[in-house]
Amino acid sequence: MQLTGNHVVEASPAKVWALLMDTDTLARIVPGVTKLEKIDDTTFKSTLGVKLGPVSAAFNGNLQMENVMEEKGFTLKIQQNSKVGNASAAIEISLTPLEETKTAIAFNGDVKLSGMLATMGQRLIGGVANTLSKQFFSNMEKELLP
Amino acid sequence: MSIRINVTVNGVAFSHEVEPRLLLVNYLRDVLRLTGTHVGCDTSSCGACTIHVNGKATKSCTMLAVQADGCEITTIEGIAPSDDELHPLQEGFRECHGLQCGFCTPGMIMTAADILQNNPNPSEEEIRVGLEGNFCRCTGYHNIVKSVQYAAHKMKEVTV
Amino acid sequence: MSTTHGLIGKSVKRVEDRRFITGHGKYTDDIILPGQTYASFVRSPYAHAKILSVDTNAAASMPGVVAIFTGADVENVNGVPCGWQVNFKNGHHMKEPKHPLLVADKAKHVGDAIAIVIAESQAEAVDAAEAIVVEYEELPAIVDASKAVEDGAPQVHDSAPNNICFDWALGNPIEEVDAAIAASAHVTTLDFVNQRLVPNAIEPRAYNASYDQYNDKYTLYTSTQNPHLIRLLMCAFVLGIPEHRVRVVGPDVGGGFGSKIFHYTEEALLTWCTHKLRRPVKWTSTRSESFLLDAHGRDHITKADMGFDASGNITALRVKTYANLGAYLSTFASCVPSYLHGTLLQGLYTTPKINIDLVAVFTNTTAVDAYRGAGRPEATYLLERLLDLAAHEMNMDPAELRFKNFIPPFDGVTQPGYQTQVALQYDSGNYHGVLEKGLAMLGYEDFRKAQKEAANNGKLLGVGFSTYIEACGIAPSAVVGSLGARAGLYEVGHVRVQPSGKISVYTGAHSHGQGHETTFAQVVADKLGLPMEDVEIVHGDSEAVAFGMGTYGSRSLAVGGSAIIKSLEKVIEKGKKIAAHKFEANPEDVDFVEGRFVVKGTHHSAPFSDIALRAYVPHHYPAGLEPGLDFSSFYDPANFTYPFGCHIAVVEVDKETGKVQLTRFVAVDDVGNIINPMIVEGQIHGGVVQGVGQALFEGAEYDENGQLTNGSYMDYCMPRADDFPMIETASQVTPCPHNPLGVKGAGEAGCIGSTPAVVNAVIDALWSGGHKVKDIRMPLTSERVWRAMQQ
Amino acid sequence: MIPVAFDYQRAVTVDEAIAALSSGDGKILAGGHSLLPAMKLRLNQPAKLVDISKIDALKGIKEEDGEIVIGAGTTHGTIASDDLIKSKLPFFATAAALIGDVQVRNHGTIGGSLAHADPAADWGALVLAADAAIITKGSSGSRRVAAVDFFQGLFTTALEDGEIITEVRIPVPAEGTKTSYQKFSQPASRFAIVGCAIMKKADGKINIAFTGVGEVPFRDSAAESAASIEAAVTAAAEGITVMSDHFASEEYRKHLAKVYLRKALEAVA
Repeated sequence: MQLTGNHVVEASPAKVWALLMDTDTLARIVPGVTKLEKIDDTTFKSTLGVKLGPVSAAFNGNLQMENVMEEKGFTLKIQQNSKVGNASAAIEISLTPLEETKTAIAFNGDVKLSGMLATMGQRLIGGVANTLSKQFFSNMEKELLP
Repeated sequence: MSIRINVTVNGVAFSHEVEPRLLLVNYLRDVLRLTGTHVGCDTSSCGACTIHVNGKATKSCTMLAVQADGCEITTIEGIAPSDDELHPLQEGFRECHGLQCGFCTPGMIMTAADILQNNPNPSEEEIRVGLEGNFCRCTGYHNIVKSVQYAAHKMKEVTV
Repeated sequence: MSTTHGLIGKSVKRVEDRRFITGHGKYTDDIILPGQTYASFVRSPYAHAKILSVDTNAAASMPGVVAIFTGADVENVNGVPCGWQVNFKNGHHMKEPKHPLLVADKAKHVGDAIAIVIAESQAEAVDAAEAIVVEYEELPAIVDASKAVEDGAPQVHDSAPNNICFDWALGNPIEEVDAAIAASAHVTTLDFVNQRLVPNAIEPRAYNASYDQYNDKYTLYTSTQNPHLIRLLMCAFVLGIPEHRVRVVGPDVGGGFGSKIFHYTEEALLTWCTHKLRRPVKWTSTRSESFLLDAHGRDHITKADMGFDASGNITALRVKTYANLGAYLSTFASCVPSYLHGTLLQGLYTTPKINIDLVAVFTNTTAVDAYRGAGRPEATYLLERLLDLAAHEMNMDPAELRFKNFIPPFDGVTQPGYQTQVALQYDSGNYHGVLEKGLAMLGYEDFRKAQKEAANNGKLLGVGFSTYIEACGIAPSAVVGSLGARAGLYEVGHVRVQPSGKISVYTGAHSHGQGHETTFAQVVADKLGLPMEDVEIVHGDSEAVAFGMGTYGSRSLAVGGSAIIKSLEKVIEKGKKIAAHKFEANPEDVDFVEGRFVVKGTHHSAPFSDIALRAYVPHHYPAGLEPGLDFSSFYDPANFTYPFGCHIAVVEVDKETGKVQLTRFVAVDDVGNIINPMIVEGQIHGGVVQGVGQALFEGAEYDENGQLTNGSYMDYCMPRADDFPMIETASQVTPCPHNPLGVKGAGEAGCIGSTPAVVNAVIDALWSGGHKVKDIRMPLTSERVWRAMQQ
Repeated sequence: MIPVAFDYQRAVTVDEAIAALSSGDGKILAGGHSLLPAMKLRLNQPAKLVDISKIDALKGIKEEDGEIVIGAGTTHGTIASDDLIKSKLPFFATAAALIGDVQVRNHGTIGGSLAHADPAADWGALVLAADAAIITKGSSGSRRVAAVDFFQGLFTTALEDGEIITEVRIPVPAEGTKTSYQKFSQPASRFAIVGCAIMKKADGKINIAFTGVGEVPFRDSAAESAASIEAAVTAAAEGITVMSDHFASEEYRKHLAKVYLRKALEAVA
């Protein structure tokens, strides 16, 4: 499934970038993260709990950043496994400065589900992705509040 | 953790310790060995597991055995008035060739009994809509509808 | 009910019903054996993935776990075999990659089994299976058969380059067909998909295997359509167990529709496990697993061209098809798109030139095999869609176009059978008859008037036709052998007359809804002039029935029934000898009339029961006369049988939403002689609804990663009671000239004829509203129909 | 299929249920028709179920203080055949009869459905169109949440952890009020692809609500304020994120929303 979106936050690219590069903050803003452990500069081990409607599942896996371009963007590779199926994604995230204190964050990528998640989740996957990305940005905005 | 339940099934009282996760259908099939109630799916869609709980058609795969505590249950094995007689629906299904492989049949009969209980005079359309929660892959439903019509007619005769 | 005569042709109520309507049927999952254990599987969530590791440690120590086996444990066990060999055009054998009982290295479709957990209870087995950790490396998957053959596509099996299992052609030389198409006044071309279906018998597959070590004896209860065939395949080809050590029982089986013909890995694996564990092992598929594992049906991508001369006579048919076989070669997968499909492309028409070019392809999807109709629905769909579309394009009446092209009537007795361009010789047929009858039942002229009126009022009504033929009664062993079948396709009928004159009949056919216990008893009782109550039909147990080939391809009565007739004839012949001895007459002077042995021209006669008793009390027998009245026969048919018919659908299409409502369905079927009209009608009803299911509701949807995205009843749309009107059926009888009952088979007819009729009706409705649409992809969901109207 | 093992506690009163929920990872079991299938597929693995299906106080339909009060534990089947509902809120009866099948309607409850908040469930559109309030209760007492504030996102409601729905309260419609519920069903699950609920008040003001269309059931204020049926249809479902699946793409779903709005408007015209 294609995941595309755009969001404007009230912060400079530098501030947004710093936030995205900070493990502790990231752990707070990525929806459902219960554990995020930095393995190296670009790799994290993660545990997520997703609770949404019929599904309540624990995911384990990796988050990895590729093509990192300071304050401009990166590709986020996600591999998350659970008992009811796995999710993987490659999402390009790019930051564009709008004004001094505004940044447009665009994301574009592909999400793949497997197993029971793929079988049972097809009607909901779009909505779930939307909901999770909304939560992500709303959490980010909370972090950015002075 | 096990929980004691008391249920009446086909007029007989039972008392068992069951795990909370035990589905009612598995209680009936595996504990009481009433295997006429079948499992055809895992999404509460096909209706093969339909029984009556306190007189109402119920998908027994979507109810825990612990939820049935204190309930009156009727299964296909207990719907006829006696061992030597048939319920008008059972008779209807045989007379009208309302079954082929027989796997969906118990659920069909139990659902149809609920339909007729609430509407002794159903139209063809009402029967068809009433059976929307029961799948049959063999009969094309044509003769099932006729079987229910047969039973409706028969039950009216009996009450008159 | 003690009718003794004229049982043939009577709608006798079914004798098997009593156990089913009271909840006392005995299906495999109903059986619990002493010491029972339960199995659960770890299955690949990926369509294509390397298995890097399988960690069973945590699971092994969980409560109730008896054993865990993985692919490594069965590496030296054979895979399940394919029963039909098809060769490449160049003569090479088709590719037959191993279908292992558990995969060790690479998963090739979602649901491929990685490990089996056996535990004391089902819940414990499921809990432990969930605790097994498998590490995968996901590989790119291929789903689409026409893309799978392209260079660079992901490879399902290393041994099958470009994912090709085999390529194959049949019919007239392609140059001749190309030339005939090129010379045609009109060519109708259709690019279409005959989509993949999930069989969905309501009883999920179930197996219970046990081993008695003290007698070295296995028993396998299996939800199968053919217990003997499973025993043969499993013993001889997979496990290497002597067949006499294995009893296979197919008890009551909750529908098959083809999906329970095949030898599945779980049957062999459970049998292997029970030997290891010395305890019975049971597994019942969940519906979610059924969606991923039960062999699917259809899945063809086709381009077809049909040429016509200026007056509408068909000049040629050219077909190019990619058949998706899924990840593994299932038991009969290879013959379905080839010999059960290509050979039916003559249809009912005199088409002089036909060629089919087929490529059978592996993909990372569930295996595809015979599903009600098996190849013949695909052929019928192709022909009947082309015919109706051609009629629209040439502005001709679709019924007229068919009449113009029908093969003239022939009875196969005084007139020869009809030799097609695609290998078969039809036995007997009267194709005009069924269409005439169908048109009369429909009230064709009135319908066309109503349709016009409706169109003027902004309503879209449509009628669709389908005149089909199928090849049933599978089949002459010599013929199928020459086409690559690895088994004979005869049937066994054993008649045991008990001393009291009661009859036990053992048939190798298996009933899973078809009503053999009734129909076969009718045949036997009628032939012997006995009440039906005196006859029992035994089937489904390899220990009781000497041998058998099972039920599929609408063959039970045509082949299995004929085998019983052969044995009954032997019984009567022997009975005459015994009667002759009793009356001191010549055997040639004894007749068997209405259940009595009669000495011609005398008043001497004895009822069947008297002779039966004498057969077992052989006092004062002459030399050479053996006691007993017990005969077995193998019947190998002389030809396939060829049922045919005419199906007509009437639909209303909602202009605003595209929703299709089937308002009428007329089915006129000619299945030869009819033993029990009630049962035949029931078969037609069920088949029609299944076929309409394909047209309007059903279809497996895979995403590009090989995930089945509608693998549950919440998304895979099953036909339901309120989707249908009453079905209007009628029959025509053109007896089969080459089997003793004159029967042709009725199990698949409904499913073969109905699908194109409904699609044609929707297309017709759209044309009536000015939407000149060639094709809408099945199933015809509301959105697809609505989109077609937006163009 | 077998759920993961869990603890089970049956509550006989609402307070008992709330107390049971306050400890541990508990979920409420009402009719069970949303939760149990997910648990059987192991998509959901709660540690504890609190069974509220035997709480009599949650059942029944009555008129009280100018409101129709539907207990959260009332089944769809009861609502479909209730005389008060049929006379005062006929579209509730229509909608209830279209949920699931006979067996599901015998057990599934309005409260369970609302709490689950499936974006394609029927009740969302109904409670929105009827200006209903959802009454919840938790350890800190009762709350009255207007339907428009109840649905907050995909499967997300104003219900807080430890709270249960006790009642749905609908102002008794004035004489002359007309209602309609028009549904286009997903053919397999028979959930709504589009469900359009309309309440036309005696003064002519129209409430329009949709379910199945977006990620959340919603009141369509643009359509409500339109001057004509035509204008309402044109405005309907514009500017919202429309769902898409293999039964109905975004474009087709939006089209259906308009078609079904027209049907509903014509029904109350």
